[in-house]
Amino acid sequence: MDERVKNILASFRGHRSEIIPILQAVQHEFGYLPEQEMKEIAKFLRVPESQVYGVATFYAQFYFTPRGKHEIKVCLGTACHVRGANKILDALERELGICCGETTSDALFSLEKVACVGSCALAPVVMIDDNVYGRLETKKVKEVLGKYA
Amino acid sequence: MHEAFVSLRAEAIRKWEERQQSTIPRILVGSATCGCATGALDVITAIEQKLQETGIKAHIQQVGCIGMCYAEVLVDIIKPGRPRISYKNMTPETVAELLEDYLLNDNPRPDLALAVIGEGEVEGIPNLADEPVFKSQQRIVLKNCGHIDPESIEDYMAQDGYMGLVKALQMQPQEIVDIVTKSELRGRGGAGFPAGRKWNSCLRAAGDQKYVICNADEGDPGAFMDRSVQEGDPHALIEGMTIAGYAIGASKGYIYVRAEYPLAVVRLKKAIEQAKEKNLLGENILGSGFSFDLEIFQGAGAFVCGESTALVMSIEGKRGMPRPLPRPRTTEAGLWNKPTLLNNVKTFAYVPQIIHKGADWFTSTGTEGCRGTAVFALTGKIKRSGLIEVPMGIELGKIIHEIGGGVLNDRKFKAVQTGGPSGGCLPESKLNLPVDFDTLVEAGSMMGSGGMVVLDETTCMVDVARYFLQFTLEESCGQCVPCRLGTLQMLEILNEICAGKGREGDIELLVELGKSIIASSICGLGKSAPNPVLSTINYFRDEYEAHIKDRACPALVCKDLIKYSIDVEKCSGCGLCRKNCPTEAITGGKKEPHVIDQVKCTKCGICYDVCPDRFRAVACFTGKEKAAV
Amino acid sequence: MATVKVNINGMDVQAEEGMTIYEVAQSLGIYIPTLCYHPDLSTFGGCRVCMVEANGEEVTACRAPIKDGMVIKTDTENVSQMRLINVELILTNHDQDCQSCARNNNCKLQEVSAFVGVTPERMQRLRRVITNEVKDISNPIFQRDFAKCIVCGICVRTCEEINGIAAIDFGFRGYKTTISTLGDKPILESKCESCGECVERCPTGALVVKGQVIPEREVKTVCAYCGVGCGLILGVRGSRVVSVRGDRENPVNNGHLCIKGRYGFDFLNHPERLKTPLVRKGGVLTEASWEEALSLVAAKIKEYRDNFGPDALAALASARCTNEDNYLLQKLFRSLGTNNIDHCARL
Amino acid sequence: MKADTFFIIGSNTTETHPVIGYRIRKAIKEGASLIVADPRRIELAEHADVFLQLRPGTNEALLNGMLNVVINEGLYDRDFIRERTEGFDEVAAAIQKYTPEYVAQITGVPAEAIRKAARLYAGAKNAAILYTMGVTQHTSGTSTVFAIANLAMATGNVGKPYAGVNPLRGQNNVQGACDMGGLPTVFTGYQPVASPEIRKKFEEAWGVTLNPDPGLTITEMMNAALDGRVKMLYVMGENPALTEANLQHTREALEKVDFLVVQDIFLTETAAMADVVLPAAAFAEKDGTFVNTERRVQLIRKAVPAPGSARSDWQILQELAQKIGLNWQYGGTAEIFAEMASLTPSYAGISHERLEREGGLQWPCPSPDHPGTPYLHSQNFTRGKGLFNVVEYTPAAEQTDPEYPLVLTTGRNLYHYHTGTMTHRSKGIEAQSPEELAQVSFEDAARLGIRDGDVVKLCSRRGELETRVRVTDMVPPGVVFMTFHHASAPVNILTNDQVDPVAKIPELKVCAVKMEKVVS
Repeated sequence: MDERVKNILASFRGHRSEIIPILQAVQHEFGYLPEQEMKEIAKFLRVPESQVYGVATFYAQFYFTPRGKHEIKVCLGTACHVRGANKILDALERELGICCGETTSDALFSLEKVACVGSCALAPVVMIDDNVYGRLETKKVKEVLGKYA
Repeated sequence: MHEAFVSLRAEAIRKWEERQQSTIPRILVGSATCGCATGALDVITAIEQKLQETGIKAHIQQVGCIGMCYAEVLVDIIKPGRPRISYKNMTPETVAELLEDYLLNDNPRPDLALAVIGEGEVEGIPNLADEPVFKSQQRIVLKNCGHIDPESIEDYMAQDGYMGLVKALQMQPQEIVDIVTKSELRGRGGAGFPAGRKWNSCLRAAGDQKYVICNADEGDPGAFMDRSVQEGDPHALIEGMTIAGYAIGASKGYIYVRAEYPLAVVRLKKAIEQAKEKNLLGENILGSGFSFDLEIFQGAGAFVCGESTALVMSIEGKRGMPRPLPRPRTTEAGLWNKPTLLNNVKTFAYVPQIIHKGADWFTSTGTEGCRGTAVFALTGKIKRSGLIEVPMGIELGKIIHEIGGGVLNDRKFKAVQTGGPSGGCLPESKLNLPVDFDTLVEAGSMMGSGGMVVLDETTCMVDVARYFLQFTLEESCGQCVPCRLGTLQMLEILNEICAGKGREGDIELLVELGKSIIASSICGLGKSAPNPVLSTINYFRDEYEAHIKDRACPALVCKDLIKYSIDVEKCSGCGLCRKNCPTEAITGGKKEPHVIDQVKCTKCGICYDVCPDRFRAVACFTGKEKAAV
Repeated sequence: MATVKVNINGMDVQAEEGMTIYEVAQSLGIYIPTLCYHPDLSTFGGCRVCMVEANGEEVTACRAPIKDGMVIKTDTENVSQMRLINVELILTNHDQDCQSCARNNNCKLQEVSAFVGVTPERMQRLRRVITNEVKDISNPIFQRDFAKCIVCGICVRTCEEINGIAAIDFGFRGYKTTISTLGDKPILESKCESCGECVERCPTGALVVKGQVIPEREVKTVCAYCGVGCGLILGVRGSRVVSVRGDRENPVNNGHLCIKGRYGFDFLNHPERLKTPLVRKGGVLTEASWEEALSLVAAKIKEYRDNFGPDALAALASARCTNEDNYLLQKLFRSLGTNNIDHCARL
Repeated sequence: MKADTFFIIGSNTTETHPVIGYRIRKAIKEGASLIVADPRRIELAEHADVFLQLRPGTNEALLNGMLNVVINEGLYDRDFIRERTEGFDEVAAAIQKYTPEYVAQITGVPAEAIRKAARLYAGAKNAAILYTMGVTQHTSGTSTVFAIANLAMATGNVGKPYAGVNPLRGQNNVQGACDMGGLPTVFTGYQPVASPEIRKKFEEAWGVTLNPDPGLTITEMMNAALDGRVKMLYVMGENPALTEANLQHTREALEKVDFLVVQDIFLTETAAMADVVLPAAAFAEKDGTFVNTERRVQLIRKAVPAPGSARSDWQILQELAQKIGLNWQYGGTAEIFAEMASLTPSYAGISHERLEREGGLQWPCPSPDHPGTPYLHSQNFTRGKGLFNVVEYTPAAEQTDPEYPLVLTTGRNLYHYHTGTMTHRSKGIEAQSPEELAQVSFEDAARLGIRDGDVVKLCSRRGELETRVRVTDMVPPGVVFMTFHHASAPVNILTNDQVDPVAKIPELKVCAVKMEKVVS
């Protein structure tokens, strides 16, 4: 077993209710949920493997393939939508050369949309890692990305 | 128990007073999520730098969101002997300028100021209480937000914090439940279910173990009230939940926080620690014999977990699929089949004040049947977007025009969307509606958790309906047919309508499907998913018809129904549009009129945006070549 | 169990407390359409097709317990409309080439569609949206066709509640909800034991046996594999066994079977089956008549017994033959004067 | 099944008895506890509350260790022991040396786990023990069964529903073959051939004179064949050329025997060696009865005709008997059954007609109005009082040494049945397990430079074979596991034919082997 998973599991009791926190911890460590690790979680919690995967795939937070170094989340909440979030998303797709949900070939950026980051008054909003960029315009997209290149 | 608390409180008040009497200036920076999003952290760095440079001594304090997001970054300065002045839209540059002018040279810079907060007058700066944005507001839940340091339990205690809990611990559980019942508090999660009834049923439910859960899984797009409370006044939530725990006989509580709210988690964790340290939470609270533990459960991104049974499933480590009826009430068999009290963040946050000040105090605000205040996240095409708290029963128009300052860019108001994906759109004719739980439902929308999105003439109502449907479709748990496939079917139809492929009879079909989905879905998510479609059909049927019959999008939003072209008369050949076009669809020589190749054009609208105002040569058309704006 | 009175479609009836509306209706022979209910499994309530009106409210018959005095209507206008739309919605997301489907005429979805009154005219108004076109043919015995899957979860519940394996679960959510293994891998790479319990219960053509042949008659018998002794019902077509299903009336297995019992029958028709006696001639096993073979054996037996005594003979009975076979074998050899009889009980 | 605790020892139930496996898993999901004792981390171990991964061949020690805890912690059922059993005190005294710590040294199972298992088992309301060949295929098999009985009796878990000691029979009609007198010492219903009265009954019914001396067991037959005492062997539906321990020896015996007759449905490895092969009908092609592991007699029915001129085994035997000069005139299986039942008290109340009408019946069923007996020993044990037997741990007959450092243990998998006569010829099943994959631990694989899927050579003191391996955490270091399903890797070439002195079962579960990678 991967030492990292071993350490994570050591801090839990093995109750089924811990499944989501464990998945979160493993994803935090690995950046996504590798299959082998999900199997270990299943064994640890004595939950069928299929159900670990069933839970993981239910929640939007979890990924099953490696992610880019920086995660770009384009908020498509209502306020952002009516204030042109789709244009921002289009611009990001053009700029990065990937579609929403994908990762750049240099593994620097992953691009995805989220339902709402709760910064509606600043719409349209984009989150890169933990930083929120409000009142974004298509023109500024390049500049914002530049900070992470 | 009293004595211990009395001295804690006295100490907190002493410190608070001391700070008010501070001999050096205090600088408060709004640094909740929205503040940070507009650069609050850069502003703080600039302040620190400036202070160091100039040698000015001052306290810098981060505070929660006061709700005036349109004015972020907000910096408040309290100079000894002066009132508190709030400055809007601060940048590292302007803040440096301000510090120099005000702190060194005593020029309060009315030009940068938003308002004076609290007592006192400064020439040229209005008092916030008199400002349209504020004068109709009444703050109960948000009273501490932006005023206290959310990371300081003493700040909270200095504002009567934990007085409600102390009082509650001296009462019988039934007495507390009776006060909540008498206050007529209705749950703020959306449906407005009477809180007292829920508490009572939980108190009466038999069970060795009971749970209190706070639903902080604020998933509605366009809503962030709960986040602001958690970030700006976390102790109010903790106190409310602890009172609830005592009242129903629970020893354990969970706060189910959205994964997307990292700052809220940090603040809550800190607040829980502090409360435990002061014995206001945890084992044998203030020697009363009552123990209550709180745990934070981070959601993992599923809107449907806002539904109570799905939320419970999620905590239990399962897929968040709501349990179909018939099933026992959550108050009787909730988490691990134990009696569970589940309320929204704001519902719990009201409780300490209701206990402290009494039921009558609460019922004195609001309307018959809907007591207290409503908190809205006012966003969209509105001048002053932000978080507002108003008494129940306030006129809808007043919120939009007085508090919100009207439609952005002075465009024409079209509709206001409330209740998020479960709600609906209300047209201008409804602006005189007194807003509360029941009136909104009657008008075909709902309060929901409090999102209020203003839409103007450039918003396509079919597109808005489609937007919400797309959202519920993706957030459906997938368990029941009407929600899983019905919303998909409705969306397919709307997509075709927006693409100009709508068919005769589609509107009736949407209504038929919508009604069946509402009637036969398992949970509230499915039962309300068609609302945005049905309410837009109800109030804006002509827009649907324009799409289907005329193949036109009057708001010029639906890409397949619009066309950009350049007016040869007006084009000066500046080349700006050509340079900015991402698909090289525009051609034309210098100083010659440019032309858009309609095949290459993706209708991104950049040419329209960049064409200088003095030319306005790019125009957008729809339908039978009808140009607009 | 207390008895309660309910009124179904205007008829006053008595039923046992604790029964669901569906169970009561079924006991009265009243058909309520459903797609996700299975009597062996816990209820799910997802198909929303068994809706009925009870005391003026629409409820799912499969989950709602009856209450004393309940007035139930199984065919109101509202109920019919909801059922119809929900079935239509399923059909928009379902491969509709029924003729080529292994489940044709044995399909719960067809049955329910006909009952609720789906018509081509109504279907034409709707848009076709197949959300999942994956076909998993990894298992040599059965295939999974997701274009026919209605996400009723019967297979998921079967695998967990009947077999206890839970090799599959719901995966993803919303319209992307599917039945998945860990990593959404082909079923053969999962913990699936190919017991076929899910295939047996699938209401549509989403799970079907490869190369299925429909039997013309059935014969009840007992499994010839392990010592559990499960009841089988063999499906016969012509003179071949073409299918096996579990005998639900047999208390040993209540209809449940494992991979061997359910799918391990085609050895019967294997070309290598012995069809004629063989006698070793010149070192080679050569086809012979029964008369020749048995005469030889009888002669040899008598020869050895007469020359070396009965204990020069020995026989192995069989843990796989019938009692009657074994009884005769030991009777034969004991009658010849030897107790040299044993079998592989120990292996 | 409503037992609240299952103790499964030496049984890979979910693979060998899958439908019972379903019920165990279901019971566990509904709250039952599970103790699993097995050298391998079998699937059920994943569901277990306590998993006792013991060294192969140490069952007795483990069971004694558990009984030690039960007795020394006062967890035994005083009333049951006083009223229903005898010999407890001797066992209680003898068990003293089997402390959990001592047993841990022998078995490799931590002492604490032994205590936990004992407390769980003894604390249950209804605890059922399930075992199969993992218990019996040892030179100490019989005494291990005694040890199991001691544990069950000490805790009062005998003679009531949902409890007891449940040996699961491996083949569909093992029980029936034994019941029918397919054993060297007994007639039907375990009536001893040595008893003059019994013999007299059968002599009168059959019209022959019967031999009073017990016959040979299969292992003894092979030895007798090798030394020329047995000249002629008649094999009905068995495949000893693949199933017997120390195959080389068996094959030599089969070669040696003068005249070999095999009656079967395929040309098995044994049939291929025969002088005469008689084609038999398979289960779906004939009538009769099977007896399952619960002693339930059930009817099987002919669904289709047998291929070619193949016939039911009983028909072949009847014709042969007639040719030998016996006047057998059975009109069908019901008649045969009736004759048998008339001579067998425990079957006396059963008939085809009744089975057809009522479904399966569990013997003893002494009269036509008797409902059958779902569980034994409810009032009394067969001998009156249940006898505790002192059991001492004896190591397996063959131990590892520097030359043969690994323990080979054998068993089955889910997909195949026995030597695969039927399952290898079922397409869908064969495709799931087409070849032997000997299970090797990660540690041993690493030490020997073996990777998953490699081919290795395994040698024991008796023979050698080549097989592909699966590297897995199912087996602990030092243990190799193989099935006996695949003729291409016939594991019994390696196994030890030392037998249990009482039951005469060979020690298929333990032998010493060495392993090396085959470089292709």
